[in-house]
Amino acid sequence: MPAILLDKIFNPWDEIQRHQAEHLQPGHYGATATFVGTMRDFNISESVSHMRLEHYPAMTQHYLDNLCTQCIDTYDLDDCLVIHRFGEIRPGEPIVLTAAWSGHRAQAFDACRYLMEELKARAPFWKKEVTETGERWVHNDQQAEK
Amino acid sequence: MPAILLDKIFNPWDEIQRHQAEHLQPGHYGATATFVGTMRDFNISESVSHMRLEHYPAMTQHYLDNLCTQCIDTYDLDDCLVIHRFGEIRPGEPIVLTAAWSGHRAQAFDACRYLMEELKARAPFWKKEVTETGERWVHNDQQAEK
Amino acid sequence: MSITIQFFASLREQVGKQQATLPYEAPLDVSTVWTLSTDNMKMPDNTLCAVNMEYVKPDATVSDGDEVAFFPPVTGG
Amino acid sequence: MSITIQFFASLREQVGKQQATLPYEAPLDVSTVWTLSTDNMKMPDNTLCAVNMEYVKPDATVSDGDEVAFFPPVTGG
Repeated sequence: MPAILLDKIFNPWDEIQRHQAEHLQPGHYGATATFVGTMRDFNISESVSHMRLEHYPAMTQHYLDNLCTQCIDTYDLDDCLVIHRFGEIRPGEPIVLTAAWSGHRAQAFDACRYLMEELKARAPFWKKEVTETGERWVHNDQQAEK
Repeated sequence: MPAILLDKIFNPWDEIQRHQAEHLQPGHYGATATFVGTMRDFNISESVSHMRLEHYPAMTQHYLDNLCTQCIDTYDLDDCLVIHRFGEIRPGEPIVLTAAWSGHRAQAFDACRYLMEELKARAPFWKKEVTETGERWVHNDQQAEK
Repeated sequence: MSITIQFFASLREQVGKQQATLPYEAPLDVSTVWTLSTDNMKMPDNTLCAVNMEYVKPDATVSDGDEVAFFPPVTGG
Repeated sequence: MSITIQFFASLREQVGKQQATLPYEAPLDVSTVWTLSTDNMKMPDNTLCAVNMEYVKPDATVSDGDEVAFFPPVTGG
Protein backbone atom coordinates (compact mmCIF):
# COMPACT_ATOMS: atom_id res chain seq x y z
CA MET A 1 0.00 0.00 0.00
CA PRO A 2 1.16 3.56 -0.65
CA ALA A 3 2.45 5.51 2.33
CA ILE A 4 0.47 8.56 3.44
CA LEU A 5 2.03 11.98 4.03
CA LEU A 6 -0.14 14.39 6.01
CA ASP A 7 0.15 18.04 7.04
CA LYS A 8 -2.63 17.77 9.62
CA ILE A 9 -3.09 15.99 12.93
CA PHE A 10 -4.35 12.41 12.55
CA ASN A 11 -5.71 9.73 14.85
CA PRO A 12 -3.49 6.66 14.33
CA TRP A 13 -6.01 4.26 15.89
CA ASP A 14 -8.79 5.43 13.58
CA GLU A 15 -6.46 5.14 10.59
CA ILE A 16 -5.57 1.55 11.53
CA GLN A 17 -9.26 0.64 11.70
CA ARG A 18 -10.05 2.43 8.45
CA HIS A 19 -7.17 0.65 6.73
CA GLN A 20 -8.22 -2.73 8.11
CA ALA A 21 -11.80 -2.23 6.97
CA GLU A 22 -10.72 -1.24 3.46
CA HIS A 23 -7.76 -3.50 2.78
CA LEU A 24 -7.73 -6.54 5.08
CA GLN A 25 -9.80 -9.67 5.23
CA PRO A 26 -11.00 -10.56 8.76
CA GLY A 27 -9.96 -14.06 9.77
CA HIS A 28 -7.03 -14.11 7.35
CA TYR A 29 -4.40 -12.34 9.45
CA GLY A 30 -3.61 -13.34 13.03
CA ALA A 31 -1.13 -10.68 14.07
CA THR A 32 -1.15 -6.87 13.93
CA ALA A 33 1.87 -4.95 15.21
CA THR A 34 1.77 -1.17 15.30
CA PHE A 35 4.01 1.69 16.37
CA VAL A 36 3.10 5.32 16.96
CA GLY A 37 5.76 8.00 17.43
CA THR A 38 4.46 11.03 19.28
CA MET A 39 6.04 14.43 19.81
CA ARG A 40 7.28 14.86 23.34
CA ASP A 41 7.23 18.23 25.09
CA PHE A 42 10.84 18.21 26.18
CA ASN A 43 14.21 17.49 24.61
CA ILE A 44 17.60 17.96 26.24
CA SER A 45 15.86 19.61 29.19
CA GLU A 46 14.62 22.63 27.23
CA SER A 47 10.91 23.13 26.67
CA VAL A 48 9.86 22.77 23.02
CA SER A 49 6.73 24.70 22.03
CA HIS A 50 6.35 23.06 18.62
CA MET A 51 8.26 21.55 15.73
CA ARG A 52 8.42 22.01 11.98
CA LEU A 53 8.99 18.90 9.93
CA GLU A 54 10.47 19.56 6.49
CA HIS A 55 10.49 16.87 3.82
CA TYR A 56 11.33 16.34 0.15
CA PRO A 57 7.81 15.56 -1.05
CA ALA A 58 8.42 13.50 -4.19
CA MET A 59 11.40 11.57 -2.79
CA THR A 60 9.81 10.99 0.63
CA GLN A 61 6.69 9.54 -1.00
CA HIS A 62 8.78 7.43 -3.37
CA TYR A 63 11.04 6.18 -0.58
CA LEU A 64 8.18 5.21 1.75
CA ASP A 65 6.12 3.56 -1.03
CA ASN A 66 9.12 1.40 -1.96
CA LEU A 67 9.78 0.62 1.69
CA CYS A 68 6.19 -0.66 2.11
CA THR A 69 6.30 -2.79 -1.04
CA GLN A 70 9.61 -4.33 -0.09
CA CYS A 71 8.56 -4.90 3.54
CA ILE A 72 5.40 -6.79 2.52
CA ASP A 73 7.54 -9.01 0.33
CA THR A 74 10.36 -9.57 2.84
CA TYR A 75 8.12 -10.39 5.79
CA ASP A 76 5.31 -12.11 3.88
CA LEU A 77 2.74 -9.65 5.22
CA ASP A 78 -0.96 -9.40 4.47
CA ASP A 79 -0.36 -5.65 4.36
CA CYS A 80 1.41 -2.74 6.01
CA LEU A 81 0.71 0.94 6.56
CA VAL A 82 2.93 3.99 7.03
CA ILE A 83 1.57 7.44 7.84
CA HIS A 84 3.92 10.37 8.50
CA ARG A 85 3.27 14.01 9.29
CA PHE A 86 5.03 17.02 7.84
CA GLY A 87 4.68 20.73 8.57
CA GLU A 88 3.90 22.07 12.04
CA ILE A 89 3.54 19.58 14.89
CA ARG A 90 2.70 20.24 18.55
CA PRO A 91 3.66 18.23 21.66
CA GLY A 92 1.42 15.21 22.21
CA GLU A 93 0.57 14.92 18.51
CA PRO A 94 1.39 11.75 16.57
CA ILE A 95 4.25 12.12 14.08
CA VAL A 96 4.38 8.66 12.57
CA LEU A 97 2.44 5.40 12.43
CA THR A 98 3.78 2.08 11.17
CA ALA A 99 1.62 -1.05 11.13
CA ALA A 100 2.09 -4.60 9.85
CA TRP A 101 -0.52 -7.37 9.41
CA SER A 102 0.64 -10.96 9.14
CA GLY A 103 -0.33 -14.56 9.82
CA HIS A 104 2.26 -14.85 12.58
CA ARG A 105 3.47 -12.56 15.31
CA ALA A 106 7.22 -12.75 14.60
CA GLN A 107 6.77 -11.37 11.10
CA ALA A 108 4.37 -8.65 12.25
CA PHE A 109 6.69 -7.48 15.05
CA ASP A 110 9.81 -7.64 12.88
CA ALA A 111 8.17 -5.85 9.95
CA CYS A 112 6.71 -3.05 12.09
CA ARG A 113 10.10 -2.40 13.63
CA TYR A 114 11.88 -2.63 10.29
CA LEU A 115 9.56 0.03 8.85
CA MET A 116 10.43 2.39 11.73
CA GLU A 117 14.16 1.75 11.68
CA GLU A 118 14.44 2.22 7.90
CA LEU A 119 12.22 5.27 7.94
CA LYS A 120 14.27 6.91 10.68
CA ALA A 121 17.54 6.08 8.97
CA ARG A 122 16.69 7.03 5.40
CA ALA A 123 13.33 8.76 4.78
CA PRO A 124 13.99 12.43 3.86
CA PHE A 125 12.48 14.30 6.81
CA TRP A 126 14.14 16.98 8.93
CA LYS A 127 12.90 18.23 12.28
CA LYS A 128 13.30 21.81 13.45
CA GLU A 129 12.33 22.48 17.04
CA VAL A 130 11.03 25.82 18.25
CA THR A 131 11.94 26.56 21.88
CA GLU A 132 11.73 29.60 24.14
CA THR A 133 15.21 30.59 23.03
CA GLY A 134 14.79 30.13 19.29
CA GLU A 135 14.80 27.49 16.58
CA ARG A 136 17.20 24.62 16.03
CA TRP A 137 17.57 21.69 13.68
CA VAL A 138 17.41 18.37 15.47
CA HIS A 139 20.46 16.15 15.05
CA ASN A 140 19.87 12.44 14.77
CA ASP A 141 21.70 11.66 18.02
CA GLN A 142 19.36 13.82 20.10
CA GLN A 143 15.83 13.32 18.92
CA ALA A 144 12.99 13.88 21.36
CA GLU A 145 11.15 10.88 20.01
CA LYS A 146 13.75 8.17 19.51
CA MET B 1 -1.69 -1.35 35.45
CA PRO B 2 -3.79 -4.46 36.08
CA ALA B 3 -4.40 -6.75 33.13
CA ILE B 4 -7.96 -7.09 31.84
CA LEU B 5 -9.68 -10.46 31.24
CA LEU B 6 -12.82 -10.27 29.10
CA ASP B 7 -15.45 -12.78 28.01
CA LYS B 8 -16.83 -10.48 25.29
CA ILE B 9 -15.56 -9.09 22.01
CA PHE B 10 -13.55 -5.88 22.41
CA ASN B 11 -12.16 -3.22 20.11
CA PRO B 12 -8.41 -3.06 20.83
CA TRP B 13 -8.00 0.37 19.20
CA ASP B 14 -10.75 1.89 21.35
CA GLU B 15 -9.21 0.30 24.45
CA ILE B 16 -5.80 1.80 23.63
CA GLN B 17 -7.35 5.26 23.31
CA ARG B 18 -9.40 4.84 26.47
CA HIS B 19 -6.30 3.72 28.38
CA GLN B 20 -4.23 6.60 27.02
CA ALA B 21 -6.88 9.13 27.99
CA GLU B 22 -7.17 7.75 31.51
CA HIS B 23 -3.60 6.83 32.37
CA LEU B 24 -1.08 8.63 30.17
CA GLN B 25 0.12 12.18 29.97
CA PRO B 26 0.24 13.59 26.41
CA GLY B 27 3.69 14.91 25.53
CA HIS B 28 5.40 12.70 28.10
CA TYR B 29 5.74 9.50 26.09
CA GLY B 30 7.18 9.41 22.57
CA ALA B 31 6.67 5.79 21.58
CA THR B 32 3.66 3.47 21.64
CA ALA B 33 4.07 -0.13 20.46
CA THR B 34 1.04 -2.39 20.29
CA PHE B 35 0.23 -5.93 19.25
CA VAL B 36 -3.17 -7.48 18.53
CA GLY B 37 -3.61 -11.23 18.13
CA THR B 38 -6.72 -12.12 16.14
CA MET B 39 -8.40 -15.47 15.62
CA ARG B 40 -7.81 -16.81 12.13
CA ASP B 41 -10.41 -18.90 10.30
CA PHE B 42 -8.12 -21.76 9.37
CA ASN B 43 -5.52 -23.92 11.11
CA ILE B 44 -3.71 -26.88 9.61
CA SER B 45 -5.94 -26.61 6.55
CA GLU B 46 -9.18 -27.45 8.38
CA SER B 47 -11.89 -24.84 8.77
CA VAL B 48 -12.42 -23.69 12.37
CA SER B 49 -15.92 -22.40 13.19
CA HIS B 50 -15.03 -21.02 16.61
CA MET B 51 -12.82 -21.52 19.63
CA ARG B 52 -13.26 -21.86 23.37
CA LEU B 53 -10.57 -20.33 25.51
CA GLU B 54 -10.33 -21.83 29.00
CA HIS B 55 -8.32 -20.13 31.72
CA TYR B 56 -7.54 -20.39 35.44
CA PRO B 57 -9.16 -17.11 36.50
CA ALA B 58 -7.31 -16.25 39.70
CA MET B 59 -3.90 -17.42 38.48
CA THR B 60 -4.27 -15.89 35.02
CA GLN B 61 -5.11 -12.50 36.52
CA HIS B 62 -2.29 -12.80 39.05
CA TYR B 63 0.22 -13.87 36.39
CA LEU B 64 -0.67 -11.06 33.97
CA ASP B 65 -0.76 -8.37 36.67
CA ASN B 66 2.72 -9.38 37.80
CA LEU B 67 3.92 -9.49 34.20
CA CYS B 68 2.75 -5.88 33.65
CA THR B 69 4.34 -4.58 36.84
CA GLN B 70 7.62 -6.28 36.09
CA CYS B 71 7.59 -5.16 32.44
CA ILE B 72 7.08 -1.48 33.34
CA ASP B 73 10.05 -1.74 35.68
CA THR B 74 12.35 -3.67 33.32
CA TYR B 75 11.76 -1.48 30.28
CA ASP B 76 11.27 1.84 32.11
CA LEU B 77 7.83 2.31 30.58
CA ASP B 78 5.32 5.09 31.15
CA ASP B 79 2.73 2.31 31.21
CA CYS B 80 1.62 -0.92 29.58
CA LEU B 81 -1.69 -2.65 28.92
CA VAL B 82 -2.69 -6.30 28.48
CA ILE B 83 -6.21 -7.37 27.52
CA HIS B 84 -7.03 -11.05 26.92
CA ARG B 85 -10.25 -12.79 26.00
CA PHE B 86 -11.62 -16.01 27.46
CA GLY B 87 -14.72 -18.04 26.61
CA GLU B 88 -16.09 -18.34 23.09
CA ILE B 89 -14.21 -16.58 20.30
CA ARG B 90 -15.06 -16.40 16.59
CA PRO B 91 -12.77 -15.98 13.57
CA GLY B 92 -11.75 -12.38 12.97
CA GLU B 93 -12.20 -11.45 16.64
CA PRO B 94 -9.30 -10.08 18.70
CA ILE B 95 -7.94 -12.50 21.31
CA VAL B 96 -5.21 -10.44 22.90
CA LEU B 97 -3.85 -6.90 23.03
CA THR B 98 -0.48 -5.87 24.43
CA ALA B 99 0.66 -2.25 24.44
CA ALA B 100 3.66 -0.40 25.82
CA TRP B 101 4.22 3.36 26.20
CA SER B 102 7.74 4.68 26.61
CA GLY B 103 10.01 7.64 25.96
CA HIS B 104 11.95 5.74 23.33
CA ARG B 105 11.04 3.30 20.60
CA ALA B 106 13.46 0.48 21.49
CA GLN B 107 11.93 0.07 24.95
CA ALA B 108 8.37 0.26 23.63
CA PHE B 109 9.01 -2.36 20.91
CA ASP B 110 10.95 -4.66 23.22
CA ALA B 111 8.40 -4.42 26.03
CA CYS B 112 5.41 -5.03 23.76
CA ARG B 113 7.05 -8.15 22.37
CA TYR B 114 8.17 -9.33 25.79
CA LEU B 115 4.59 -9.12 27.06
CA MET B 116 3.39 -11.30 24.16
CA GLU B 117 6.20 -13.86 24.42
CA GLU B 118 5.82 -14.29 28.17
CA LEU B 119 2.05 -14.42 27.96
CA LYS B 120 2.15 -17.10 25.28
CA ALA B 121 4.75 -19.12 27.16
CA ARG B 122 3.29 -18.96 30.67
CA ALA B 123 -0.15 -17.37 31.08
CA PRO B 124 -2.67 -20.13 31.95
CA PHE B 125 -4.93 -20.16 28.88
CA TRP B 126 -5.92 -23.18 26.78
CA LYS B 127 -7.52 -23.06 23.35
CA LYS B 128 -10.02 -25.60 22.13
CA GLU B 129 -10.98 -25.33 18.48
CA VAL B 130 -14.34 -26.39 17.12
CA THR B 131 -14.17 -27.65 13.51
CA GLU B 132 -16.58 -29.41 11.16
CA THR B 133 -15.26 -32.74 12.40
CA GLY B 134 -15.36 -32.04 16.14
CA GLU B 135 -13.41 -30.36 18.90
CA ARG B 136 -9.70 -30.44 19.65
CA TRP B 137 -7.28 -28.89 22.09
CA VAL B 138 -4.69 -26.74 20.36
CA HIS B 139 -1.09 -27.77 20.98
CA ASN B 140 1.44 -25.00 21.31
CA ASP B 141 3.36 -26.04 18.19
CA GLN B 142 0.31 -25.59 15.94
CA GLN B 143 -1.55 -22.48 16.99
CA ALA B 144 -3.65 -20.65 14.41
CA GLU B 145 -2.47 -17.31 15.74
CA LYS B 146 1.25 -17.69 16.38
CA MET C 1 -8.08 -28.25 57.22
CA SER C 2 -7.53 -29.50 53.71
CA ILE C 3 -6.05 -28.67 50.34
CA THR C 4 -7.92 -27.90 47.12
CA ILE C 5 -6.86 -29.38 43.77
CA GLN C 6 -7.81 -28.04 40.35
CA PHE C 7 -7.37 -29.62 36.92
CA PHE C 8 -7.58 -27.66 33.66
CA ALA C 9 -8.13 -28.22 29.94
CA SER C 10 -7.10 -31.61 28.49
CA LEU C 11 -5.83 -32.73 31.90
CA ARG C 12 -9.27 -32.05 33.39
CA GLU C 13 -10.76 -34.32 30.73
CA GLN C 14 -8.13 -37.04 31.23
CA VAL C 15 -8.46 -37.03 35.01
CA GLY C 16 -12.25 -36.85 34.69
CA LYS C 17 -12.77 -34.08 37.21
CA GLN C 18 -12.28 -30.37 37.59
CA GLN C 19 -11.71 -30.15 41.29
CA ALA C 20 -10.85 -32.28 44.31
CA THR C 21 -10.05 -31.82 47.98
CA LEU C 22 -7.66 -33.79 50.17
CA PRO C 23 -7.22 -33.78 53.93
CA TYR C 24 -3.86 -32.26 54.76
CA GLU C 25 -1.22 -34.57 56.21
CA ALA C 26 2.43 -33.50 56.55
CA PRO C 27 4.78 -33.94 54.82
CA LEU C 28 3.13 -33.39 51.45
CA ASP C 29 4.57 -32.47 48.05
CA VAL C 30 2.91 -31.61 44.73
CA SER C 31 3.52 -34.97 43.06
CA THR C 32 1.97 -36.78 46.02
CA VAL C 33 -1.08 -34.51 45.73
CA TRP C 34 -1.34 -35.59 42.09
CA THR C 35 -1.11 -39.28 42.93
CA LEU C 36 -3.65 -39.09 45.77
CA SER C 37 -6.15 -37.01 43.81
CA THR C 38 -6.00 -39.05 40.56
CA ASP C 39 -6.12 -42.65 41.91
CA ASN C 40 -2.49 -43.31 41.05
CA MET C 41 -2.60 -42.03 37.46
CA LYS C 42 0.82 -41.38 35.94
CA MET C 43 1.40 -37.62 35.60
CA PRO C 44 1.83 -36.73 31.90
CA ASP C 45 5.39 -35.56 31.15
CA ASN C 46 4.52 -32.00 30.19
CA THR C 47 2.18 -31.30 33.12
CA LEU C 48 2.54 -27.88 34.72
CA CYS C 49 1.99 -27.45 38.45
CA ALA C 50 1.05 -24.40 40.51
CA VAL C 51 0.60 -23.80 44.23
CA ASN C 52 -1.40 -20.75 45.25
CA MET C 53 -1.24 -19.31 41.71
CA GLU C 54 2.55 -19.63 41.35
CA TYR C 55 4.36 -22.13 39.14
CA VAL C 56 6.24 -24.78 41.12
CA LYS C 57 8.10 -28.04 40.44
CA PRO C 58 6.48 -31.40 41.33
CA ASP C 59 8.75 -31.78 44.36
CA ALA C 60 7.57 -28.49 45.91
CA THR C 61 6.14 -28.69 49.42
CA VAL C 62 2.40 -28.22 49.95
CA SER C 63 1.07 -26.60 53.12
CA ASP C 64 -2.32 -26.87 54.74
CA GLY C 65 -4.95 -24.70 53.02
CA ASP C 66 -3.01 -24.48 49.72
CA GLU C 67 -4.62 -24.53 46.30
CA VAL C 68 -2.77 -26.91 43.98
CA ALA C 69 -3.37 -26.86 40.21
CA PHE C 70 -2.37 -29.15 37.35
CA PHE C 71 -2.60 -28.24 33.68
CA PRO C 72 -1.11 -28.93 30.24
CA PRO C 73 1.21 -26.52 28.34
CA VAL C 74 -0.54 -23.18 27.84
CA THR C 75 -1.83 -21.98 24.46
CA GLY C 76 -3.07 -18.44 25.03
CA GLY C 77 -2.26 -15.28 23.10
CA MET D 1 18.10 21.12 -21.47
CA SER D 2 19.30 21.50 -17.90
CA ILE D 3 19.42 19.91 -14.49
CA THR D 4 17.53 20.99 -11.37
CA ILE D 5 19.18 21.12 -7.95
CA GLN D 6 17.39 21.15 -4.59
CA PHE D 7 18.75 21.85 -1.11
CA PHE D 8 16.93 20.88 2.09
CA ALA D 9 16.88 21.75 5.79
CA SER D 10 20.11 23.07 7.36
CA LEU D 11 21.92 22.69 4.03
CA ARG D 12 19.33 24.93 2.36
CA GLU D 13 20.08 27.57 5.00
CA GLN D 14 23.85 27.18 4.67
CA VAL D 15 23.82 27.34 0.88
CA GLY D 16 21.32 30.23 1.02
CA LYS D 17 18.92 28.83 -1.58
CA GLN D 18 16.33 26.16 -2.00
CA GLN D 19 16.67 25.48 -5.69
CA ALA D 20 19.02 26.07 -8.61
CA THR D 21 19.31 25.06 -12.26
CA LEU D 22 22.41 24.35 -14.28
CA PRO D 23 22.85 23.91 -18.02
CA TYR D 24 23.75 20.30 -18.71
CA GLU D 25 27.26 19.64 -20.03
CA ALA D 26 28.70 16.10 -20.20
CA PRO D 27 30.45 14.57 -18.36
CA LEU D 28 28.85 15.60 -15.07
CA ASP D 29 28.85 13.98 -11.62
CA VAL D 30 27.02 14.84 -8.40
CA SER D 31 29.96 16.46 -6.62
CA THR D 32 30.54 18.73 -9.62
CA VAL D 33 26.87 19.73 -9.52
CA TRP D 34 27.38 20.68 -5.86
CA THR D 35 30.47 22.77 -6.63
CA LEU D 36 28.87 24.57 -9.58
CA SER D 37 25.61 25.30 -7.77
CA THR D 38 27.16 26.53 -4.48
CA ASP D 39 29.93 28.81 -5.77
CA ASN D 40 32.67 26.38 -4.74
CA MET D 41 31.45 25.78 -1.18
CA LYS D 42 32.98 22.74 0.49
CA MET D 43 30.38 19.95 0.78
CA PRO D 44 29.80 19.15 4.49
CA ASP D 45 31.04 15.65 5.39
CA ASN D 46 27.67 14.14 6.21
CA THR D 47 25.80 15.48 3.15
CA LEU D 48 23.41 13.04 1.50
CA CYS D 49 22.91 13.12 -2.26
CA ALA D 50 20.02 11.93 -4.43
CA VAL D 51 19.45 11.84 -8.17
CA ASN D 52 15.84 11.49 -9.36
CA MET D 53 14.64 10.56 -5.84
CA GLU D 54 17.23 7.79 -5.29
CA TYR D 55 20.21 7.98 -2.94
CA VAL D 56 23.55 8.10 -4.78
CA LYS D 57 27.22 8.65 -3.96
CA PRO D 58 28.89 11.99 -4.84
CA ASP D 59 30.73 10.37 -7.76
CA ALA D 60 27.48 9.23 -9.43
CA THR D 61 26.93 10.39 -13.01
CA VAL D 62 24.27 13.03 -13.69
CA SER D 63 22.32 13.00 -16.98
CA ASP D 64 20.51 15.78 -18.76
CA GLY D 65 17.10 16.52 -17.19
CA ASP D 66 17.99 14.94 -13.82
CA GLU D 67 16.87 16.33 -10.46
CA VAL D 68 19.79 16.40 -8.02
CA ALA D 69 19.20 16.92 -4.28
CA PHE D 70 21.50 17.61 -1.31
CA PHE D 71 20.49 17.31 2.31
CA PRO D 72 21.79 16.67 5.84
CA PRO D 73 21.24 13.40 7.78
CA VAL D 74 17.52 12.73 8.13
CA THR D 75 15.62 13.08 11.42
CA GLY D 76 12.09 11.84 10.74
CA GLY D 77 10.01 9.31 12.61
